[in-house]
Amino acid sequence: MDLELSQRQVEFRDEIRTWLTEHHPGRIASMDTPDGFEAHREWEKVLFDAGWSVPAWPVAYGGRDCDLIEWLIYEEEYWLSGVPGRVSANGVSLLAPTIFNFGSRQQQDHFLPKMASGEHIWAQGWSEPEAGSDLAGIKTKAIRDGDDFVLNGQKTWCSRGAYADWIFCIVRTDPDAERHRGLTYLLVPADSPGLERRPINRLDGEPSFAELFFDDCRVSADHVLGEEGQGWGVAMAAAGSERGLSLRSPGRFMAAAERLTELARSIRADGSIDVRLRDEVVDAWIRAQAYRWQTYQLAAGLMGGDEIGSEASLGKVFWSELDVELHATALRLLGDRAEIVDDNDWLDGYLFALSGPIYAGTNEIQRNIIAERVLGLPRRG
Amino acid sequence: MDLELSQRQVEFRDEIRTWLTEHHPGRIASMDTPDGFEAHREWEKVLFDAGWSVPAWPVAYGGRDCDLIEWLIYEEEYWLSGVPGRVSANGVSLLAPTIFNFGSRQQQDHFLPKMASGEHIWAQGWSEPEAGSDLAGIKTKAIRDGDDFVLNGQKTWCSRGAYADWIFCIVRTDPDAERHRGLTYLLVPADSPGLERRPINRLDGEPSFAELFFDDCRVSADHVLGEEGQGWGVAMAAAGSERGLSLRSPGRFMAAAERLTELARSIRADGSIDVRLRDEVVDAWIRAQAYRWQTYQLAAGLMGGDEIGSEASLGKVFWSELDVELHATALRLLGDRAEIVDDNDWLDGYLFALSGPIYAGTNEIQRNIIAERVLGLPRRG
Amino acid sequence: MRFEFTDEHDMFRNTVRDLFADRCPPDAVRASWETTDARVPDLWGALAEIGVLAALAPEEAGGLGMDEVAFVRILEEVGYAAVPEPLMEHAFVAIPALAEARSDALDSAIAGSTTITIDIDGSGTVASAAIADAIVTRVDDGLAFTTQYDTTALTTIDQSRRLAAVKGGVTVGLDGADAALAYDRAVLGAAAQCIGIARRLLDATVAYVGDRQQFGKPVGSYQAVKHHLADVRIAVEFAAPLVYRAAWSVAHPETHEPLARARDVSMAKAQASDAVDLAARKALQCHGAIGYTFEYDLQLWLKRAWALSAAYGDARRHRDRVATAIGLA
Amino acid sequence: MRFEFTDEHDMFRNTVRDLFADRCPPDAVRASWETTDARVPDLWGALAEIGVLAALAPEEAGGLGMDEVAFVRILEEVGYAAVPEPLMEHAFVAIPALAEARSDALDSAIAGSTTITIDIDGSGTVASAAIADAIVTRVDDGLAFTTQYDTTALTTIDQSRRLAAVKGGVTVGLDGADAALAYDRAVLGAAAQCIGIARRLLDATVAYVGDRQQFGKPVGSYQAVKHHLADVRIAVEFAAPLVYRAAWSVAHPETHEPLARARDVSMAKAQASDAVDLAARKALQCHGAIGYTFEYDLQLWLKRAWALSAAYGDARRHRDRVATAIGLA
Repeated sequence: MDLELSQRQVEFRDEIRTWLTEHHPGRIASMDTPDGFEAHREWEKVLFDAGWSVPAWPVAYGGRDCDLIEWLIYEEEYWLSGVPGRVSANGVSLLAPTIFNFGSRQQQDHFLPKMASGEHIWAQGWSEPEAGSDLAGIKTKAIRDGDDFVLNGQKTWCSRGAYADWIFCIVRTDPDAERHRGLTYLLVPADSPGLERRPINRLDGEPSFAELFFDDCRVSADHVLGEEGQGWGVAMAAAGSERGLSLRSPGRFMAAAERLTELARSIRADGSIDVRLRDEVVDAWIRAQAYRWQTYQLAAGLMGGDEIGSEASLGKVFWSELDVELHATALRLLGDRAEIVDDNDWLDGYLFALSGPIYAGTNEIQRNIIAERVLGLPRRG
Repeated sequence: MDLELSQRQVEFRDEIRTWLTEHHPGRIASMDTPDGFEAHREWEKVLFDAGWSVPAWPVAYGGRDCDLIEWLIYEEEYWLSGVPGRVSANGVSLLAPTIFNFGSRQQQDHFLPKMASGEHIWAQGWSEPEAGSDLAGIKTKAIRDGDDFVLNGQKTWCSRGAYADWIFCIVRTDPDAERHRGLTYLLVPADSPGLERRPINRLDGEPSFAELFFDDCRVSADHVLGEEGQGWGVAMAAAGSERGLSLRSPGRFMAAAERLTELARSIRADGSIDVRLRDEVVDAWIRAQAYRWQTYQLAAGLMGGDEIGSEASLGKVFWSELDVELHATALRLLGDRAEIVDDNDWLDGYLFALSGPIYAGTNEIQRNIIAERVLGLPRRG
Repeated sequence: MRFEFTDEHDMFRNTVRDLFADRCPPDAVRASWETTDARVPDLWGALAEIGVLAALAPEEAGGLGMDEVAFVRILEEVGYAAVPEPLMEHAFVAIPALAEARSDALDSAIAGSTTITIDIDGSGTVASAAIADAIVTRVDDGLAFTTQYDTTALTTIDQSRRLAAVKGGVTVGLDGADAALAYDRAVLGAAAQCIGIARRLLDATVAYVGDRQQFGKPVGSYQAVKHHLADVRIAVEFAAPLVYRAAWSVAHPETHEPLARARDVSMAKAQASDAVDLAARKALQCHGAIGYTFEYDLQLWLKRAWALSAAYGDARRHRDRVATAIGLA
Repeated sequence: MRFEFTDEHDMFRNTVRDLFADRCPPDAVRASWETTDARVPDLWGALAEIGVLAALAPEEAGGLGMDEVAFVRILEEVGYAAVPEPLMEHAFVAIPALAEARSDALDSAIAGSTTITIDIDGSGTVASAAIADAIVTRVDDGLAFTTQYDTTALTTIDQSRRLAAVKGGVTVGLDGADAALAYDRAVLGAAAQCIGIARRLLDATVAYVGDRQQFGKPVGSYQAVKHHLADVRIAVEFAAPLVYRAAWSVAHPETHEPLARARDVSMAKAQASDAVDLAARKALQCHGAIGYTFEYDLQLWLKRAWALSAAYGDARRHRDRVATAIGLA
């Protein structure tokens, strides 16, 4: 047990901290607007050129070969600095681990550097209107025709889908197979003929998602990730990382808790903070710390050879509900100002947080997983 | 709509209020001790002699023919006065409505006056070790033999069962019938040969329940309530009243909320009440009021001919969870003193309250009922 | 003592419910978001016509002399339909204040030829200010009547609130109007709307989860979903009677001193705010992703829930008022 | 940075776990309730023998010089087994204080020939006072050592706490002992026990609901029960690392100022108290009536949960300490 940063880790932290301070681009437009999307892509390039876009990747693909602890330190510094969010998150967090695990050498060499540099921004095309948390219900068909697959069907809730360059999809290549069988993991260029994208506006009217309509859309069979028909297994490996470490690093919540604390301090300066709200702020701050230390413990296990399995569901429930409550507390602190949209990052953050208990498997499903696979309760009566 | 007491209601309220003040017996021992049980029986007699033990019953059986509103007023005054609790509650609240509905004239004439006067204190013998909330799983057998039934089996969680005079049971008179069929509602003298009672101690060591062991115990067939084999329907009618108005009148929670408020005021006098705890106190006080007014609304509906059905589950969840939280707040207010048992009515009340979300159908089952029968959600997927 | 609505209460409520269903469907609510000064077509006049605007005005002033108990059920319907007009402000707060002050402005308000909103704490941030002709404003310990003011629209999460910053204007005092009573009316009116919003969120969610399939079964057949919605049903069940009871207190000053009235009104708002907060949270969770979209109508009630739960004091603030009333603060 | 226990940590913990399973089963805990001055047979000596009592004493004083990180996992086992002996008070608080003060009483405490409890706030209400030989007591800003005192037993809900009112006695100062540190140690020790209690409540409940049938299915197959227990698992999962992290802070004064240490310790207790409260509530609800009885062992942990969740400051009080540390109070 050693809970101090090593000399090398301190140097690493100082390096990224200094770099972020010096290169902070200031506030840029929302990544859910056309201009903001491109501004965020620019920021990805700035990060990439300095070797800070994917520090945990091998040097050959633009990374720094950071270990998990360094990556956690990087994330803490990244979010605390207040630089823009990562428009590349879907690709880097969800797709990249799958490419590293299942991609051919050619696929790795082609896709990973372009993902790291922001040349390819990826969106996720898994959900369908009739298959939300239940991925095995996927119906979008991809029928082999020569060197291509021909896609027909519909995807929805495709984050960043309105402006992304590529989409990683799960499609049904064997229409006769049921449920988990006959699925294939396929990488689809967003400008493919026969693919129509229609933005879905979030509660606040911003197009955070898209629907995808495939109408005889041809995609090269070279873009299958893993084996044809093995899409379920390939996807589930990534679902593990979606629920686990890679998508929601503690740095994000530590930074949010810090900002919440600052908000409370600024209200205290007026002499009017309510003890009940102060208590909520402190609780959020403590829970962010709890998430941090649980993650460091998890990371040590992973570095020692443990695998992250159903335990990932514990973190998913914890961070997603912390995120909602943290932002709800901020809105209560803001009082009458909470409902006013202009320059209200907390309201924006609240709307974003509300999706946390829903996506990547609802928290109801996560609790089932915890009960059945972590605690060993009977599956079904 | 008229939310003021009428002149007659005011007079009624003043009459019971005055009587309770004048006849308050002071603190008597717990009804879960032998002496306390008899002291509570004495109190029942005092109430009965003044016509205040069962005011909602017909005059012929010792009541006053009160309507529902008068009964609610009576209950408010009863609990606010701080006189002892009702050792007769199981009989008066759960069994009596069943006797009025299903009992023969002879049964009514025999049992009701003795119940009203405290000569017969009743206990409930429904649950079995393998049938808690699932009454249809009852296994205790009662086989007809001449004018008697011969009982074999085991009952448990029999409240007041250690000292009661009579027990109202549900038994299986047709061993070949399954689940809800073949059950019979039977009244059993507690001193029947072949019936052994064994106290079950509550968390705090008091014998609040008993187990009953029937070993060829003979009970006269005259004591069947309703028809042989119709016990399920007879019992369910009473289960409705258990969940509904008769068992948990608002007066009880209003009185508890008043005492909680007094406790908080006494702490405030020290100048040290925590705003968070004050908030909990106020919330409990408001919820007691909400329960009160919802009950007055329900009562008006019942007096206008409505029936109380699955909606009773709404109240069961509400009062039982209010009761737990109200007492937990009191313990938090007491701070370091909370864990000390001596003269700590709040700790005693907390232990009692904890059983609320469990008995008379767990709150999980109540929520199923609300979802399926009140909201109309699909029974089972 | 009889906690029961009369048949007339029910008929009046049903008439208004039908009117809203007809004239103020979700599309009309959406349309109101497009501008800060458009009205829902034909609605205000129709409300005047069936006597809703005049309901609380005294009969001698041309009103119906109806009581608050009847009117809070109308305001539930305002919440249920997410009506983007200041009916509560106009008919439940402003008109009684104008009547108390024997204001000349009363007649046109009753007739519906004007629309009056309220600035109940004198903050200058006023709902529906741009579509209104006048504002009943808190000034010191009393109320005043403000016209010819300037507005700057504020973008709020619930755009049907049409919040605006108000400046300038011509202000005359409303002598005789009770500012504390006006505040309590606004709080009670918001509570009643919260109940209606919560009922709508619940109804919409029950319908959705009964239909939507996941893993081969209706979402509503899962126990977790059932329990979420049972909790909402319970919250509404026990908040609504407090709203009716508070309305009775407001309607009967002869038996309810201002402190008792404030206690009853604040109890209602505290529970109604908590109920609608829970309803919003559970409705979104049970809908899943679709509830999170702009195109789906659920958002109309979600945003209204967030706004009205906090407006005119959130649950915490009203528990504080109760604390004062019961000797704990 | 490596958040990982060593093999030695695990071995030591397992040795103690086995000892408790052997010498302190539920029957021994029950037996301790019968009197206020009996000991669990053979336990204290065995703890001395395997070095648990001496664990935190410096090596030059005959101790093992072990650190707090290792010892909080022992204290988790104390909670898991509901051990009714003042091991935390003696070995985790008193011995380090005696060592700091270079007290003559240290040797016999390490050897286990005495038992020392603590009165961390000088209140005079002391756990295990009747079975102890001495008390490390808060006096003004420092600590003192009290012997030959009188006790009056108090009946508490968790009778294995053996609380007593203490009067009189001979008191000598413990110069050099850090009273603030001793307080933080007691808080951390209580937090660690809360984690162990919560784990035991969860394990017992998972076992029960997997077995118990209702309506023809195991109770544990119902989604509502699953979600109750998943919530407990989550609470424990995220509270435990804060306990280990706080132990590290206590063990490393060179990098942790008293304010940072207090913050870390209070974070741990706040979350551990909340976790064990939740575990107790859900354990009882999922057991149903049987959990509510004296004869069934669950009550041993329920009562300990209630007592230790509040002892040495409840969650609210410790969030207040964190508020101070992060500039909010």
